[in-house]
Amino acid sequence: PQDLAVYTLRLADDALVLGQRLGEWAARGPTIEEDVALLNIGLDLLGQARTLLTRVGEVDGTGRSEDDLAYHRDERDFLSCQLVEQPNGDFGQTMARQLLVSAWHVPFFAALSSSVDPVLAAVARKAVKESRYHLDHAATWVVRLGDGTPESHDRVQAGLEAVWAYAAELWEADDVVTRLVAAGVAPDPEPVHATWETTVDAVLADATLTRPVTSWSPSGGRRGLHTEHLGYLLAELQHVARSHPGASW
Amino acid sequence: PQDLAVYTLRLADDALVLGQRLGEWAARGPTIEEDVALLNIGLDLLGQARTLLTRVGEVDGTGRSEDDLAYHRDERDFLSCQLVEQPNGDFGQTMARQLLVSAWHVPFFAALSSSVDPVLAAVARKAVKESRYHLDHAATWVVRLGDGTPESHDRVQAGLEAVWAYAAELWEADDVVTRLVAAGVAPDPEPVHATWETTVDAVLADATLTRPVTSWSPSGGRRGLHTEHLGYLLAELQHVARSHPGASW
Amino acid sequence: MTVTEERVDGLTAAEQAAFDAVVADDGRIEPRDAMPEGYRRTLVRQIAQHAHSEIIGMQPEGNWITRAPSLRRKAILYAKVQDEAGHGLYLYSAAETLGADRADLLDALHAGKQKYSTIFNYPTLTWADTMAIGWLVDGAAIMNQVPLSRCSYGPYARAMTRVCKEESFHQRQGFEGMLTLVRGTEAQRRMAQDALDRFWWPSLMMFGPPDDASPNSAQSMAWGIKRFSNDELRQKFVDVTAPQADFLGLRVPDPELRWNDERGHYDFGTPDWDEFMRVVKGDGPCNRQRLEARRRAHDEGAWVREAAAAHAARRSAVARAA
Amino acid sequence: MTVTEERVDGLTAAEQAAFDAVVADDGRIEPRDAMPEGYRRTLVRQIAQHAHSEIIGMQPEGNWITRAPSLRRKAILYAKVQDEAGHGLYLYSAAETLGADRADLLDALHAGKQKYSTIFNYPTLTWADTMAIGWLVDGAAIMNQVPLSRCSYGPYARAMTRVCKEESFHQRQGFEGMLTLVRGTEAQRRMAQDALDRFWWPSLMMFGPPDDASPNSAQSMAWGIKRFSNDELRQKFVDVTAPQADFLGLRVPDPELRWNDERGHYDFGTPDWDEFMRVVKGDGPCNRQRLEARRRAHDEGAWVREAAAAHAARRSAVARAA
Repeated sequence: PQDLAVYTLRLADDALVLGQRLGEWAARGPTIEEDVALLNIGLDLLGQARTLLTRVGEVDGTGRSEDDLAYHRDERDFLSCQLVEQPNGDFGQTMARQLLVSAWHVPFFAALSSSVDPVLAAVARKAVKESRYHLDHAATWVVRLGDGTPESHDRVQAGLEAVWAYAAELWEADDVVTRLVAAGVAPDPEPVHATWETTVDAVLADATLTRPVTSWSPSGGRRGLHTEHLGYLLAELQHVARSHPGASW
Repeated sequence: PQDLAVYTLRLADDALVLGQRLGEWAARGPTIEEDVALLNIGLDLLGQARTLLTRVGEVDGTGRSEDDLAYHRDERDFLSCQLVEQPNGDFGQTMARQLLVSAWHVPFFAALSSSVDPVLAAVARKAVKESRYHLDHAATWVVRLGDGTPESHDRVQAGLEAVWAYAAELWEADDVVTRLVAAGVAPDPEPVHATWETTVDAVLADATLTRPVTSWSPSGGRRGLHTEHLGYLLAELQHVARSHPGASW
Repeated sequence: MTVTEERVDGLTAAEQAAFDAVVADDGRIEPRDAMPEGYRRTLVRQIAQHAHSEIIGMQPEGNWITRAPSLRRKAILYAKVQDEAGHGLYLYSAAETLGADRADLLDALHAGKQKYSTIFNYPTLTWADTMAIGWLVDGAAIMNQVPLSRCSYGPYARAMTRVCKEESFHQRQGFEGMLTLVRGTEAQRRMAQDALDRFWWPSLMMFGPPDDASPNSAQSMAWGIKRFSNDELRQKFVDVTAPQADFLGLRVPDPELRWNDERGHYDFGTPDWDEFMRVVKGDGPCNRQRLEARRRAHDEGAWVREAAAAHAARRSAVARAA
Repeated sequence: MTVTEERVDGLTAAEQAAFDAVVADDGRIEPRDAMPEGYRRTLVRQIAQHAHSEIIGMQPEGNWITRAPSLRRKAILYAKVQDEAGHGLYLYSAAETLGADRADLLDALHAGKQKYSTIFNYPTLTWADTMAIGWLVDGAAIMNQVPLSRCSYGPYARAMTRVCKEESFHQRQGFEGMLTLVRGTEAQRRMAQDALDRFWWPSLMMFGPPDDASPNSAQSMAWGIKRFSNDELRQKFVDVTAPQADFLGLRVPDPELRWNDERGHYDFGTPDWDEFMRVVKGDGPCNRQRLEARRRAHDEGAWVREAAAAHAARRSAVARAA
């Protein structure tokens, strides 16, 4: 159950943090349609986070609520991957980040749908549908921008370079993952990773973008080691809630 | 004493909020000399804020400490003018904002030095020296930028336009001010304002900048009505302190 | 060979008669129907202003999206702001049925040539402000818009039906959020009262100037666009909202507010119409900030829109060549 | 007429002898003195790296300036970060006495051609990290730099004297900040332990690779630049710091750490030199972020520096014409 709590919290925090980043786009999109789309994706992720956080409080025996977990944990207790906390940058960078995440989410949630854990399986069945839309949206934009104007090509390539290295954390398998894979709770990251590679390569090719090459593979999010960006995100997320201890909203 | 507490808090919050804004420049200045200068000015302001906040807690009878007042008041209880909470913008805008504030501080603190309140008078005697340096620094930069390149001229002009209207709050006189002027505690804002006009006009002329014209005079900071920028500043300022109620640092 | 017939306001006498008949009969004018030029212009201006209000209206609430104090409220706020963008889209589409172009309308907004509701020029300083906006501002909007769902121009009327349904949902959520605050801690209750204090009068101003200072209203009524006068709607809003404030245990910041048994309505004070005019003219607390934020989003998105256009052009050229 | 004399490393035999005599006598080489080219190059590289470390070192601590949890600590942090900028300035000046140019050195930093201390490529994730940096990183820096205040190059030695004085002040403030944390709440104590856990090994790496993998050290020692070997300094640091950790009631994250009575020193484990090499080569947790932030500050400041130069040129032209 401790493994399950940790694993579920990782998924929850990924969704919470990325949902928060997308919320920062409110009323700032390049078109009104994108104002709708970015909040829509953010809302899907927020919904996933809520279900998963609630589940964490049940599984780990603490009985903490979704709000306890979202608002009253400190940075070092957040288990999201570093990719999702990276700043939005421009629209191109946001779409590049979303492509890397959603190209993971689609095969990941598809595989998680047959988890022996009924709650994770149920979350995954809903999330896989949502993620397909997110992937389609991000891929469409990455292609449009990559194969758009010279400026947009350069911008989305730069955005991709800025976030690329962080993707490796998505398929990192530590002991928790290994044990849960063996138990049939978590999907094996390797085939999911293979699908990610195929999807991303196809989108980049269609977008006339170059796949970044890097020697660097940052890591640590799954153990609560983050980039310095997360602290500011949490200050904004948590300030009001922490200012009124015990209050209901 | 309630008037004195309110008046002192206004001065304290001006210094606290502007000091925080200057702190945002840490390691981001256009030269290393400016990294030193911006933090130096920020530190002077922070020092003023600390003395004044401590004084507020004595005068208002609550015994609140400088930290109680800085970290545990909400946005609507901050009495700083709206000018100081305006975002830094680029270096030109930061210098334009600083010019407007420091051109006020110099004659203001000079006049406040003869306040019948011994604490305000003592703070003012120290602050007037600091403010002369701040004014000299800001004026030098506004002139350099205004009379620099076409780009710098346009940028600092734009920065000036962005903050100009907010200056009017500096010489606003409500009942609190009027009563304290009558009591010899606060300086009459009018002669201070006249000096401000002379100083600023001279700097703008030297800088070949145009004095902005606006029909707008925003107001409210002295009653706790702020622009939407202050809330984010406070979230950052207060998040850690509020996360550890009762802790000492 | 066509005989040139005399036209008034763009219409032949027969067309004008047909138009008048539809309006008199409470029917719907549709995009392909002939309509007076003044009617078309009035509608474009009104619908655009309405659409702009939805778009600008995302800002004061969007301001709290990253700071909402519970995940449930955060989700509600995402959905609400998203709905506002959606309303903007329907409304620009409705304007386009009258021959307007969305890009032109946005340009007019950005240039300050077209207006949006004055209410969005007030800042949201606390979480309670977002709840007060749901309760009061969506409440006032519904009061304005329900009659518009019976307005004579079909596409606008239908857009209003949909918009009102969502807004009454938002209004209930806002009221429920206020209720949670007043039943919460002392700090929360104070926050709620403060929000009401600041948003009450601006909400009353949402219905526009008093009838005797609203010269275009009569024509709009004759055309079946407007169904009630500004003052009628304002009275209705006060009649509905004052008891809600009582229920919340909050004090409406109007010493003149009291039930008048004789009139069967609440009496209430006069909004500060000077303030209203200042805000209309651009000198409200947030006019500059809102327009600047809107322009910045538009300008920073230019390269994205250009890329999408270039990409679409290239792909359709490829498709044609194939 | 000048006779061309044979020069080795830029020096005549007489100059070399004079240089050697000063170094042997523990004297100071001054900017106008003749010095071997290798000596000059080594010093420029080392002083520049040191200056860059001060400048980049502003970032991890600057990261907490806006979030410091008390005003007293905030003031201390402003002053500390300001001191670091000041140290950078002295050090670039010291490098300029050797014929280097600050702008060129900054360009080399921005291009990734010159390094800065690996320690600054670790993130500051909590408030305690800034205190741990004061305690450990300034502590290690002093250990490195006190001997440099006796180094053979005068301007560098004098800069080090001033820098060390300020850094020992910072070190005491950092230790005192840690002490406040360990005497505080359980959450604060955990935060302090976590900071030590993360900063201990990177601090040991600040002294550079082990002596047997540090090929240039011998020459630097011969030139009187370096006074102690990397391993000697590392040992000294552990000997001083381990008891401080005990005093704080914190556990040093090294199972091999224990006092060795025979050696009169602490034994301790081996740092992860693979990690060290990765960080040196640019693949530490924050290398990209630090350089990118530094470049951004520089690039975004370009218009300001250009304006200052244009203004100075114009005013001096006016002065000349007058």
